[in-house]
Amino acid sequence: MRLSDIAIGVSMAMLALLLSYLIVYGGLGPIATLNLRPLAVSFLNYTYNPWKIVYSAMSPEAVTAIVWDFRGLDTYFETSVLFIAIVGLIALFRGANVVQGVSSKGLSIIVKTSTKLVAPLILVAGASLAFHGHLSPGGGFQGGSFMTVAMTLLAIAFSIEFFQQKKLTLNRLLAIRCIGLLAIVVVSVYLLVKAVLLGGYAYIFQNMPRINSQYSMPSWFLDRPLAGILFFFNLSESIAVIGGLTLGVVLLLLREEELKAIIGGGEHE
Amino acid sequence: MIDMVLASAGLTLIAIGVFCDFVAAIGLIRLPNFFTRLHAATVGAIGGAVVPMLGAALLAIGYEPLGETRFILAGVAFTTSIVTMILSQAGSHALARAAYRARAAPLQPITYDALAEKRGDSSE
Amino acid sequence: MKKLTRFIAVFLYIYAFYIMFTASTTEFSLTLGFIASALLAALSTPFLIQRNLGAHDLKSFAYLLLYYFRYMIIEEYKAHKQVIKIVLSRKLDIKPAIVKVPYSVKTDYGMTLIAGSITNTPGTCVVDVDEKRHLFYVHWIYATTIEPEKAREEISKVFEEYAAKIFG
Amino acid sequence: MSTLQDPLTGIAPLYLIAVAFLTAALGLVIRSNKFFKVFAIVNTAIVFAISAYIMHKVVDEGIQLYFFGGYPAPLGIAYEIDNLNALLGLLATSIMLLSGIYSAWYMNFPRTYLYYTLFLTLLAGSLGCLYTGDYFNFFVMLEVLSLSSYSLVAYFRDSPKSIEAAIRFAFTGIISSSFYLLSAFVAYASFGTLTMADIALKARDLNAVTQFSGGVVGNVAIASAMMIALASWTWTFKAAIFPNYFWLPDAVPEAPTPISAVFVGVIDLIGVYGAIRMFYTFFGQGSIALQFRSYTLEIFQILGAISVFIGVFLLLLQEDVKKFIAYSTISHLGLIFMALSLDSGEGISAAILHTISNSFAESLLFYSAGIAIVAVGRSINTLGVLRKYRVALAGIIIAMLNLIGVPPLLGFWSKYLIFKAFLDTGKIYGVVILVLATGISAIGYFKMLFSTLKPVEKIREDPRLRNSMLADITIALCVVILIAIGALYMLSPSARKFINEIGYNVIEGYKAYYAFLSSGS
Amino acid sequence: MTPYDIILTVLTTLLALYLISFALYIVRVLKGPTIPDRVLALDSLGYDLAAFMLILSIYLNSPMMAVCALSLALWIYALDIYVAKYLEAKEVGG
Amino acid sequence: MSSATTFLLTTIMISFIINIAISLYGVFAKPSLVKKFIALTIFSDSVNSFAILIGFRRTPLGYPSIAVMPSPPQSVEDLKRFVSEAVDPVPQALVLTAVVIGLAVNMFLVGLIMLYYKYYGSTSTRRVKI
Amino acid sequence: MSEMLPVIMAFVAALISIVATWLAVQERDMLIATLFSALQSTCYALIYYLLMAPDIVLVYLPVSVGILPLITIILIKKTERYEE
Repeated sequence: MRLSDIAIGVSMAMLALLLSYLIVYGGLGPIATLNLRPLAVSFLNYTYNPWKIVYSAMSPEAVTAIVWDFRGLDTYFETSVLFIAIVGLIALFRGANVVQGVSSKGLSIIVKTSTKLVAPLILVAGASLAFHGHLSPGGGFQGGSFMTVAMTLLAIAFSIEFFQQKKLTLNRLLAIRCIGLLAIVVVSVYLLVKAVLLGGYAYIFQNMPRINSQYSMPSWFLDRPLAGILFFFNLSESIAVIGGLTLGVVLLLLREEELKAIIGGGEHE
Repeated sequence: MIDMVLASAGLTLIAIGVFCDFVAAIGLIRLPNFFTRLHAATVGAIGGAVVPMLGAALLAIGYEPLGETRFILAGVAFTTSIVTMILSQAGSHALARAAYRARAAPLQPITYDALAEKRGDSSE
Repeated sequence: MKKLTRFIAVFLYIYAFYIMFTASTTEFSLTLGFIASALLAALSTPFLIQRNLGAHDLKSFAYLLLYYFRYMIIEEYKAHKQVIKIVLSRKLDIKPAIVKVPYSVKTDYGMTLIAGSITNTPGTCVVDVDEKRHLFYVHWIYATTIEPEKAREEISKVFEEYAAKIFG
Repeated sequence: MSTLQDPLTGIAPLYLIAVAFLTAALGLVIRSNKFFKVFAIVNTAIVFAISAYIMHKVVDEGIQLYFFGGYPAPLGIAYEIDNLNALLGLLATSIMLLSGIYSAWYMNFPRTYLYYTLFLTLLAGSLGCLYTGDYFNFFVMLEVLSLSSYSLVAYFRDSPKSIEAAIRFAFTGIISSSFYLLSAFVAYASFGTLTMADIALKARDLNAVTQFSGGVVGNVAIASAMMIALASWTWTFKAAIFPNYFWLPDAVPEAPTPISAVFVGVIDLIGVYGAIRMFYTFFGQGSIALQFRSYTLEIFQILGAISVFIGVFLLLLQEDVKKFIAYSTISHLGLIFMALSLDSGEGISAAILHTISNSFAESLLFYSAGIAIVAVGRSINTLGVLRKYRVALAGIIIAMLNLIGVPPLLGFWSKYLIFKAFLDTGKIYGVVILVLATGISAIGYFKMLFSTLKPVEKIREDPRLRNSMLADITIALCVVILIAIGALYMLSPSARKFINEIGYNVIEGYKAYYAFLSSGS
Repeated sequence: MTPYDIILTVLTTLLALYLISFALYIVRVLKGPTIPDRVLALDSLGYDLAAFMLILSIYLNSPMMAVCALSLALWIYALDIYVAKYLEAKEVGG
Repeated sequence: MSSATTFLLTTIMISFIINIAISLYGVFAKPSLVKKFIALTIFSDSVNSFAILIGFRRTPLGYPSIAVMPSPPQSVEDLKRFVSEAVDPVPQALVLTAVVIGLAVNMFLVGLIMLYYKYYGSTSTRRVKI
Repeated sequence: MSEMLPVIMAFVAALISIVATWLAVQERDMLIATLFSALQSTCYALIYYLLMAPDIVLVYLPVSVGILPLITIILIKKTERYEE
């Protein structure tokens, strides 16, 4: 054991002690009391509140309501962080492409068949999570990552060529990602644009009618609440996530030969 | 009445599941090598997971205090059990094959190995 | 027409799963599920089904259900009993071996059904498949025989009968 | 909420991200590099116009608010823009605009749409950090900013060094932003809110109750100390102050030159801004964490001083132009931190003015040296090639004079303000450090200046050298801006008043900052 | 005592019993001499945990949480085939 | 009873802190970049867990319920009952955001480490000064 | 009891997660370290479940048990398995 390791260990122990001190002396507030924080009570009160619609998201699911409506801005940028990571990966491996026919056989036929059978089921389960994001636990990202399971399972069980054969090239995956993201942008400014065109007033990310603005998204579809932008956000987010995460995984799965071909070129200064 | 029947059937299945789990865990500890442990793990996956999932589905239908949403639980439990049945066998097969091919786990003790002649031949 | 029957089969497969999974009969959920299942079915039909479907497939579906119940109750019970006995006995009484088990179904699904059934019954586990020679290599915890045909008799006869009926 | 809020106040970062999405999508269709250059510059210019408009509104009407989704602040996310935010936002966008024009000359490679996507998200991240009024939203924007900057450091993936620098930058960056996240959780747990103004209110008045978030929940004193301790790690990291300074001389040289300029001009600014917000708006004078805060400020003094000396001494040793500029930035950031931790309005004003001067001057150095780097290489001894490029040479000279602090350039006035702030608070050692640092770094600057006299024979064959008009325009613009601000500060009493009031506003004006909390209907 | 109380009591006992087998699985995960052993134990742990979660959602009276079980079952399978692919193939993507 | 629960929950929180310390030790002290990466993922997970525990509560009836209404409320009483039983949704929403951000950063980091290995032939940082 | 049992389970899971983290950091074989981190993630998922956060479980399981081990395994395959 080196001296530096011991020093790091000691300083980490000190950090742990400090943070424990913070907890034990109530820096985080009481743990597990009967009363929630007042802000949380406000959120729970307004998440589905037909009697006070100017503060409400009209979604029975409080977490999704906070994620996509009350704090929609956070989530908008969070999606863009994922987007930046994907673009960064593409920039790292720019020029790389899946080459077909380089000794790929995947796993055994039993695994392939089982995965094949289950993949559509996982996809539809993910879609259901995205559809019901505002009614039950789940949402856009959950649904999208559920669907990504199916894609990664296929990529591993068959091989990455599988996507190439199914005409899901890297560019198309990026296109799917961008379509989803642009749909998010459109939904988030839809009411604002509408209000500007009609000469009224609306907020960015507006969902239900607000104090100064009467415009609103649909809050009910057939026999269940729709929660306006929440549903559309969930839908577009799941599309975006499935495109983006699959693209990222496929990029990381690129073979040695494919990677070797692109690096060491001459793009600097 | 029918509720009680369903609920007790569900509870029984869950109890079977607990027992199978226990056996599977002991088997995983006791059995000598990876390939024999595979069988104990199968007990854990089918008897210990699929059966109690079905039990949970039955119990949920019969257990009134859960309210209307209990059918969601039943549906999810049933679908999960089916998916688990399809996937657990594929998973153990994939692991066994990989362990055998990569020689990642010792094969002993074994009385007869029909695959030995095929070993090293990766023409497939 | 053939394409349509295939599409409908896959669609029903996905949509049935969706309905079971959500377990809700609201119009909202059913409508959206219908759209999603139709889309997914359109995407995955050529990938899932290669052969033509005929009228006998309804019968084979009934067989599948029958098989499921029989399998879950009888076969699993027998196999579990054996392995539980082995695990709980004081001295581990095992005779592990990898034996060849031939099979005769032609389709991938039938083969997967047999292999899955073998693996899912404790005591036997498919280690490898030889598709050319139609052989499973099965790891058997208490091998009573190493003869391929006898092993087939003991391990996979029931599964194969049903697999032949279900997937041809 | 009697008056309607102006959507332009909140749209800038959102718009930039949307444009970035569009850029990536268009990149699949359009192969022309020219299109993306124009596209990026036009959009950056639009955002520059928006930020100028916001600045104008802030000066005219006071603090600007925007409630996203129409939710009043503790319930939703609000943008709160006062003098400080607006000024720094204008600074960030103008440097980004310059860098955008410069990139059009510099980035002459295939697939530039990836570069411009990351460029736009970088600007979005920094603007979001500056404008946001929400403690957690700041974290998200910090990640947008950091991830784009890691990607841009690694953009020249063909050089092993840039990958290594990006890895070091990313690891430390992730840890520092995780600490910030932890502090955000502590803020929520203890103050029961995430809106900055709400925290500021409750840190001063424990019995305050607001409409949606009620009163405080936990032991606020410990929580504030913890927040300060955890977040200070992030500020020192972003601002490249002593224990966390090493990423700057690592990452900056490996990034593309326009991005290096952004690093020293914009990203450091976020650290400075965050520190000011934390120490004067949340936990300012009269707040609960007074004692711990004053300790931390003292520590910041020491850390700033150490950074100054690290900067000036290591600067003398550098052979690499980009590293030279990076260390010079570290020394100036040390000075800025010393000024802002004086706990006086003058100190903050001085820090802000010095940030402006430093950002423009260091960026100008990068823009000018960039031509030499393309032509010959990164060695400091081959700057003589700039004798062919008169504009760049002028840029270097002006920037150096500014950094040394020669009147009547802006650098002189900012150093003078720092000097005065030190004197007024009775910290004589600060004056000594300021003078010493200026003297020592002047040696380095003059060394660099002399190297421009040496003629250079070998010049690379590079298509970019044939037409350096865009680079010249950038440098000229930057020089004009630098001189103009200096002249403005010298000649216009209202500009001087504006700068002097920023510090006062930050310290005393927190009341205006959270006044809206009670005005919500 | 209503029948539902009896059900709840039995469930509590069964849930507590589950923990024993989990502990044994974890012993194998920590001890397992080879990698397939560990994965196998993790595998069984995951499937059982999925069943456990389903039962727990009855116990905690919130049926909507049950979806997590499907997610867990799927991902444990995914972990299986990742490791299998790692051991078997020259490239994970091949 | 309730004090025992509080004690256990506090211990759980301290266990997260211990995990933070251990994983940070792994990030700083271990030379291998892959090990650093694994430790980093554990670190960010532990930071997130912290928040979930903050949102936990007790209810008069015993265990709280999730922050989801089974069906839209019909009256104000429904809403009141929901508020008195549900856990705090805010930390969950924050953690959701943080998890996704962590995933994004980690994916990018893996790409970087891959290229690092391509150039230096090793993932150790002791060879190269770091 | 109805209140205590889940909390006790969460407590046990937290203890196991400490052990798993320690082993993951100490282990020289990266593949095994990945498995330990998967174990730790599973424990965390159980804790989240017991703390009534199904949304987080649904996002955490795919990310931490699914995608992160995958990319770690890819990374190990592409680089080196044993720490020096």
